Amino acid sequence: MAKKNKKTGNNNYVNSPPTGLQVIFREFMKDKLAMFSLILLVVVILGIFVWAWLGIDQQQLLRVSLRDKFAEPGEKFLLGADQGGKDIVGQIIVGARNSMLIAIAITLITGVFGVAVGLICGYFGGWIDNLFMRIIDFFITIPQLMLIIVFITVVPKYTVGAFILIMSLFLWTGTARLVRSKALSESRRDYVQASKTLGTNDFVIITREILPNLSSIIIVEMTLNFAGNVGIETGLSYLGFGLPQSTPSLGTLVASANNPLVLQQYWWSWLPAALFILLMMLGINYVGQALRRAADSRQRLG
Amino acid sequence: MWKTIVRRFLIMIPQLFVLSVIIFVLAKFMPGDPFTGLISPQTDPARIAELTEKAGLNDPWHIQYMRWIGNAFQGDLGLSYTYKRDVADLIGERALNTFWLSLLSVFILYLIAIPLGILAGRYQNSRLDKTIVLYSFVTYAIPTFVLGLIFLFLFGYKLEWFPTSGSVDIKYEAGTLRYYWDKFYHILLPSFTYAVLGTTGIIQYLRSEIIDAKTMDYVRTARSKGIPMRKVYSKHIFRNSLLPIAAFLGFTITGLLGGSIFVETIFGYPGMGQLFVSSISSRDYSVITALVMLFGFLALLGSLLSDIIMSIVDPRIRIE
Amino acid sequence: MKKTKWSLVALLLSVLLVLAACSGGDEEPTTEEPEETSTEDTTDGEPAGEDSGSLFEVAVTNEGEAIEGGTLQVAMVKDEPFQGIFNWELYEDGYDADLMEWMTNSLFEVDENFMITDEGIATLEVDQENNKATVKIREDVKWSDGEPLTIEDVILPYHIIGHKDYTGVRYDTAFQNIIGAEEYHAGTAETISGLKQIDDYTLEISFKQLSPSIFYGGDGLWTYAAPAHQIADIPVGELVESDAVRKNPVSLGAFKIDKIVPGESVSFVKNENYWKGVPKLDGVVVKVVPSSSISVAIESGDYDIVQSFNATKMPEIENLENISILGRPELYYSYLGFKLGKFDTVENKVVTDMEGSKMGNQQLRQAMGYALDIEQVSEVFYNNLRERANSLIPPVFEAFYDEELAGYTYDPEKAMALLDEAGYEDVDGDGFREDPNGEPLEIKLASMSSDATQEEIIAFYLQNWADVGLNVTLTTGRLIEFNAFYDMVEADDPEIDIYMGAWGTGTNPSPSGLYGEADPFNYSRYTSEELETTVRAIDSPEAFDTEYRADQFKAFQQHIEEVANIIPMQFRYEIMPVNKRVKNFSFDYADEYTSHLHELELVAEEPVAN
Amino acid sequence: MKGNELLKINNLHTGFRIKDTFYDAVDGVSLSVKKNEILAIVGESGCGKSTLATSIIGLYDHNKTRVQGEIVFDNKNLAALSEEEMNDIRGFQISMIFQDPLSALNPLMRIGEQIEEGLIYHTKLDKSKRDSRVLELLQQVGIRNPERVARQFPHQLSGGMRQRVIIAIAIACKPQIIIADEPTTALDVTIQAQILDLLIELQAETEAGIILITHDLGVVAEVADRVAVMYAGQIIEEAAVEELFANPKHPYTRSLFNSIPQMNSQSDRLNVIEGIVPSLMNLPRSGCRFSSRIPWIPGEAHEENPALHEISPGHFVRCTCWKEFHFKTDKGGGTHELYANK
Repeated sequence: MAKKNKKTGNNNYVNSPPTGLQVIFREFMKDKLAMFSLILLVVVILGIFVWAWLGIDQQQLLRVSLRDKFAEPGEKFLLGADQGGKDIVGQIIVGARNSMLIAIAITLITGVFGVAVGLICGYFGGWIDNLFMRIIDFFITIPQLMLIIVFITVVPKYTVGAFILIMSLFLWTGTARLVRSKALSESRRDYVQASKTLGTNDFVIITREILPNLSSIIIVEMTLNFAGNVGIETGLSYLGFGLPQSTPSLGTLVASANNPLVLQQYWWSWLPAALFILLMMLGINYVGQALRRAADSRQRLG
Repeated sequence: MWKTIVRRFLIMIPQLFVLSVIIFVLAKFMPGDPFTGLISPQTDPARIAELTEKAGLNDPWHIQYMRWIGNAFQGDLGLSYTYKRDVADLIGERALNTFWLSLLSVFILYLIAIPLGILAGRYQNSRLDKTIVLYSFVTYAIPTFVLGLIFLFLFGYKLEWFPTSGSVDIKYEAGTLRYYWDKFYHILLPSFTYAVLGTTGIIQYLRSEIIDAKTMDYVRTARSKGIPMRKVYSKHIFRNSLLPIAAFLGFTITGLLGGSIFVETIFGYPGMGQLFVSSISSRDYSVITALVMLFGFLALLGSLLSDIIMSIVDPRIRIE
Repeated sequence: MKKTKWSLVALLLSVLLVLAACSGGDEEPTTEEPEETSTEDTTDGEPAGEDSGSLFEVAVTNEGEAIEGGTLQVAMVKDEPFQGIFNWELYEDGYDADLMEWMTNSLFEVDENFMITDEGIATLEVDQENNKATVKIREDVKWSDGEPLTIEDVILPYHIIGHKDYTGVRYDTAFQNIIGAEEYHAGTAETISGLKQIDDYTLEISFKQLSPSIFYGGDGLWTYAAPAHQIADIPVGELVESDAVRKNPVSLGAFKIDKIVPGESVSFVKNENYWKGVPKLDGVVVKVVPSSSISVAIESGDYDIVQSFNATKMPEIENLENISILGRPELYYSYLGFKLGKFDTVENKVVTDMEGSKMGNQQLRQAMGYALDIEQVSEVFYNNLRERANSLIPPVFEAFYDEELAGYTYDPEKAMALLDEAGYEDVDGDGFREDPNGEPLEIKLASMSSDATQEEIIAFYLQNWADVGLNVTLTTGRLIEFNAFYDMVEADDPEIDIYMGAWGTGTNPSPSGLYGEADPFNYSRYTSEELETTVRAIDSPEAFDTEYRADQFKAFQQHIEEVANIIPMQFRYEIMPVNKRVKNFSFDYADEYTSHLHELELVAEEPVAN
Repeated sequence: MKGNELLKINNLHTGFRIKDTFYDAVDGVSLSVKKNEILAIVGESGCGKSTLATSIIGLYDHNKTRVQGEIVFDNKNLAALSEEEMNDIRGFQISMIFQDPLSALNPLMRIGEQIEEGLIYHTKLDKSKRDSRVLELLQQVGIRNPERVARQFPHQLSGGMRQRVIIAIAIACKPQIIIADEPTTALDVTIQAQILDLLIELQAETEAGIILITHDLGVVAEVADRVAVMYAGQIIEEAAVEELFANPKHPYTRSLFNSIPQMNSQSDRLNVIEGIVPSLMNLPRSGCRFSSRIPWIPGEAHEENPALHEISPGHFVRCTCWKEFHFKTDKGGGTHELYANK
C-alpha cells in the first residue's frame, strides 16, 4: 500500500471529486473566459436554431433578387445582400444552422464510431487491435483532402447527407486512436482487472466502467473536431467542392470572398460570416481548453 | 537503424497498394472522360472510340489497373491527357515548385512557431502567453484562403511588395543569381501565409510540452544544482520540449503538401496542389492517380522521416 | 487565322476549350462600325441589343508619340498553367492558340465575313467542278530562323494529322474528305494521294466533295504551315513532347519565342524575318494571371492587354481611367435544350419521340422560354455584355443571321397562358402545375457549374419557372461539372429533361454536325424531314451560291424557333481591356490586331496605372 | 545557533494554495541538523516530509506555495532569500537526492554533462579539471568504469547506477547538507543496501549533515542518528534512533513499528491503525490530529493544543494521549487486522 501511494505523493492532500462533471464545472468556474465562451456558445447556438426555425422562411430567403445584387447594409438588409440579392443576416442564421448541423452530424458519427472502435481495440487488444491500427495508420497517411475531393466528384448525387458521409469516412480515425490509447491504459488499471476477475461481462466493463472514465476526454475531442469540421467545409467551398447553393452554409458565404474585389468592396457578403466562424471557433476552443484541463492536467496536443 | 528503415519500407508497400487500388477505382468512377472536352461536331465518333481504345479506357478496370501498376514499376506513370506529356515529367516540374514552397514554409513556420511556443510555455498564464494563445486560435480559425486573399490583396496589390502570381519572372535568365532570387521572392508571400496558418499546432504543442517539462523530475534535479533558471530553461526544458517538435517535421511536411492545394490555388503558383485541382476538372486520370500516389508516398515518407529524426535526436530510441 | 469550328463551350473561361474566335481582316484598317447585333424584340425599355452593340470601342485611338521599341505586357486570364503545345496541328487548348497568335504560322487571311482572302502568305483557288483546291504561297517568306518557306512546309501538316500515330482530334470527318487521307491513316499508303505538289510554291488538293466551307478553311483544307526543316524528321508520335514543339518552335509570325517559363509565361521577341516587315515593338511578354486577381492587376497597370477577360468581372474595371475597354460580339450562343428522344447508337441516328417525351409538348417548351427573365440576368450580371439570343446564328454572321426572328423574350403572362392552354394546370393546389393527365410534373434541369455567379443565375431561372408554376429541379441536386455534364447529356441520361448548353460557332456557323439526323451532338434528339433537308442544303454544292445558302440558314433558324426543341438564350460580347499606352490596336473582326502585330506601338515606357 | 548545528528550522509553515486559501502541509515544524549527523524524518505518505524537504531547498512553485518561518543556514534565513540567492546555495552548500532515479535525470544529456553542470556554476574549475572531477565523483559513488559512463545516457544505466549518479550530482560541490528524499524507495532491496552504505561512506568523508526522508523504518534503524516522526504536517515524536526504537511513545510511532512484519513473529497478523492521513483541506487544525484514528482513546486523554513534551533528554512527544494508548488487538479485539503479505 505504501508503495502505491508514494507514486501519487502530494496529490493525496487534494481529494479529487470522483465525477468528471464536477471537475469540469470547477474548471469553468475558475476560467472566466471559458465560462463566458460557454454561455455565449449556448446562447448563440440556441438562438440560431430557434431563429432559423421560427423566424426564417428558407424558400423566401433563398429567393434570388437580382436587382438587390450586393445591396449595401441598410434598412432593407441589415447586413446587406450577396451576389444573388439574398439577405446576409438570414443566410448567416440558416447557414450557421446548416453548418452546425453538419458539423454535429459528422462529429457524432465519427465520435460514436471512433469511440466504439477505440474502446474495443484498447480493451481487447490482440488481432482486432492490430487490424484496426493498421487501418487507422492507413487513413492517417493517405492524402485525405485529395481523396475527399475525388469522392465528392464521384458521388452521383451531392447532398448534405453525402457530404456528411464522405467526411465521416475520413475523420473517425483521430478519435479512434485517442480513445484506444486511453482505453488501453485504463483497461490495465486495477479496477478493471478486479472487475475482470470477478467475472464481469466485457461489455459491461467497457460501457459502465471504462467509458465513464474516458468521458471527459471524449467530450474534448468532440468539441475540437466540431471546430475543425466547420473549417474543412469552408475550405472545400472555396475550392469549388462545397455544398450546393440550395444549402446555405457558412463555408459558401465565406468562399464568396474568393475575389479580391469582393473581398474589399463587398465585405459584408463574407466578413460577417468569417467573423462568426472566428468567434465560434474561439469560443469552442476556449471551452475545449477548459475541458481539456479538466480531463487531463498534462495537456495534449491541440 | 537500417533494419528499422527497411522494415518500415516493407510496411509501406501494402499501404500504397491499397491506396493505389482505391484511387484507381475512384478515378474510373468519375463521370466524364478526358476526351469529352475535345470533341467537335466534325469529330467522327469512330475517332473518339479509336482514341479511347488506344488509351486503353475500354478494358475492365482490373486489366487497366494491372497495366498501370506494371508500367508504374518501370517508372512510367502514363501520359497526361490534357498536357500530352509524360506524367512523371509533368509532375516532376511541378513537384520542384511545391518542394521549394514547402521548404520555405516549413522554415518560416518554425521560425515563427518555435519562439512563440517557447515564450508561451515559459511565461505560462502571463499576458504574453494569453496573447500568443489567442493568436494561435485566431490563425486556426481563419480559413486558409481568407488569410491568403487578404495577404495577396494587401501585400501583393496594395503595397506591391510581392509578386502576385507565378513562380518566376520571365525576364531573368535561368541559372543566374537574379533568377533564383526571383524564384525565392515569388514563394515568399505564399510561404509566409502558409506558415502563419500552420503555426497553431506547433505553438500549442510546444507550449504544453514546456508546461509539462517544467514539472518533470529532471528539471527539479537541474534546479537543485543551483543553476540559473534561464539555463534550466535553455539546457533542459527547451531542449527536451523541442524534441517532439523535431519529430513533427515529417508530419508537418505531409500537412503542408495537403494545404498546398489551397495556397497554390490562391497565389496562382504552378505546383502539384494546383495541378491536382485542374486535373480533377479535366479528368486527367493518369495525373490524378499519380498525384494521389505520390502524396501518399510522401506522407509515408514523412512519418518515416519523423521516426528517423526522432531516433537521431533522442538517445533513448537511438538504435546503435 | 484560327481555324476553329463549332465547339462545346463551358460557361467558365477557365475550362473553356477550343476558343471560338477568329482573326482576320484587310491590311488597311477599316472604319466600319461593328457588326449590327440584333434587333430582337426585347422587353420595353431594354433595347439591349443595339445599345450594347455600340457600348464598346473596337479599336483604341491613341494619338500619342510612340516610343522606340518597348515590350507589350499581356495578361492571359486563366486559373491553371497553360499547356504549352506550340504547334497548330497538335495543340488542344484555346489558350495555347492564343499564345501562338503572336508567332502564327497561318497561311491565309480572312475578310469581315471570315472568308479567305488573297492577302495572306498563301492564296486559295477552288475548282468546284473537279473538287480541287490550289494553294499557292508567296516566294519571299522566311521562317523565324531565316530558312525560306517552301511548299514542303504546307504539305507536312497533312501528313502529321493523317498519321496513324497522331493522337489529336483534327483527324476528323472533314479531314477524311481529302482523297487518300483514310488510306494514309490506315497505313496502306505512304503519302496522302490527294496532295499534289505542282511546283516549289504550289499545292493542289483533291477532295471527295467540296462545299462552301472550303472558303472558311473547312472541308479538310489545312490553313497553317509547319516548319518541315525543324520537325519533319521527328516521328509523329514523339512530336508532342519534342523541344521543337515545347521549347523552341520556329514560326512565321511577327514575333518569335524567346523564353518560356512552363505553364506561366512566354516571352516573345520581334521576328526580324517577318514577311510583312520588322515589328515596331521589341517584344511581347504573356503571363497567366488568375481570374481572382486580374481586376486588381489591371488597376495597378501591370498589363497592356488582357485576354480571356470574363464578362462577369466587367463591373470591377468599368470605371478605371487607365484602360480602354474594347468589345466585340463573340461567335457564341448559349441555349436551353429539351430532350425529345434518344440516340440510337446501333443505327447511329437520332430517334425523336415527341409523344413519349416529358418535354414533348411544344407549348410547354415555348412557355419555358417565355418564362425566363434572361434580360434581367444579362443586365445585372453581365452589364449587357450578354444579351437575349433570338437565333442559333450569332448576329456577327450578317449574311446568315435572321434578324426578323422574334425569339422567346421574357413574358410570364404569355407563358402562363400557353401552359393553361396546353392543359398544364395546378390541380392539387400545391403551387405547381400538373401535367394534362393530372400527374405531378417535375422537370429536371442539367446545367454546368462554373463560378458563384452561375449558381445565382440558375437559382434565378428555377425561380422564374416556379413563378409560372413549373417545378424545375436540378439533376443530381447541384450544378454539374463540365465533363460530366456533356457526358450525361450525350448519353441521354434519364435524369435530364432539359439542359443548358452553349456552342462556340467558329467562323463557319453551319449547323451540320449539330442538328443533323446522324449527329451524336444533336443533343435534343430532335430531327424532322424539314430540318434534315435544310441542314444538308446549307452545305450542299448549290450553297456556293451565297444567297441560296443564306435562305437555307434562315429556314433553319425559323424551323428551330417554331419547334422550340432548342431555345436560344444568350449571345455574348467578349471584351478586352487595353491599357492607355497601346497604339494601333484593334479588336474588330474585320481588322484584328493579330493581322498586323508588327504595327503595334506603345506611347509610354510603362503601362499606365489607375 | 549553538554548537555544531548546521541548519535550524524554526516554526516552519508551508502552505499550498487551493482556490484562494493556503493550506499548510508543513504546520509548525522546528528541527535542527548537526554536522556529520543523519537526521531521519519518517512518516506515512502525505504527512509533509517531502514538502519539508523542498521548503528547505526552495524548490517549490512560488505561485502556489507559501513558506513562513525560519530556515537558518549559515546565518541566513533561506525562507526569505531570493531565487538568485538561493541558487548560490543550492547544489553548492545544500544539495538534494531525489527518490526516483528513473525520472530524475535528463534523458537527453550525457551523464558527465549532468554532473558537470553544478561545477560550472559553483566552482572556478576549467573544463579539463571539471572533467577529471566528474570522473573522480563517479568513482567515488562506486561506478567502475567512469570514462564510459560519463559518455552514456541515463537510459543506458540501471536504476542503482542512476541513483549513484544522482548522488554524485548531489555531492559534486561538497555540500554541507544533503537532503535525501526517499533515496532508496525505488530500488531493489540489495541495491538499497549498497546505496545506504554509500551514503554513510560519503558522510564519513565529507562530514555533511544529512536529512534522510523515508517511510522505511528499516532504513532508519540502519543509518540514522536521530529520528523525527511526522504526522499530518507536524512532528509528533523526536528522539535519538536507539531511544525511539527502544521506547516509542506516540500511538502513531508505535503503530508504525507494529506494522513492520517481524520474521520471528508468531502471528501472521499485522497491527495496523485504521484510516488514512486526512487530506489537506479536511485536516483538523486544532486538537490532537491523530485522535480520529484512535477513537477508543477517550477525548480527555488528548491535549487541547498538543505540544511537544520532552519526556527524557532529547526525546520529544506531542500530545498526552500516548499515556492512554493501547492497541485494540492487545485486548484481543482483532477487528483491525490484515494478513501480512508474505
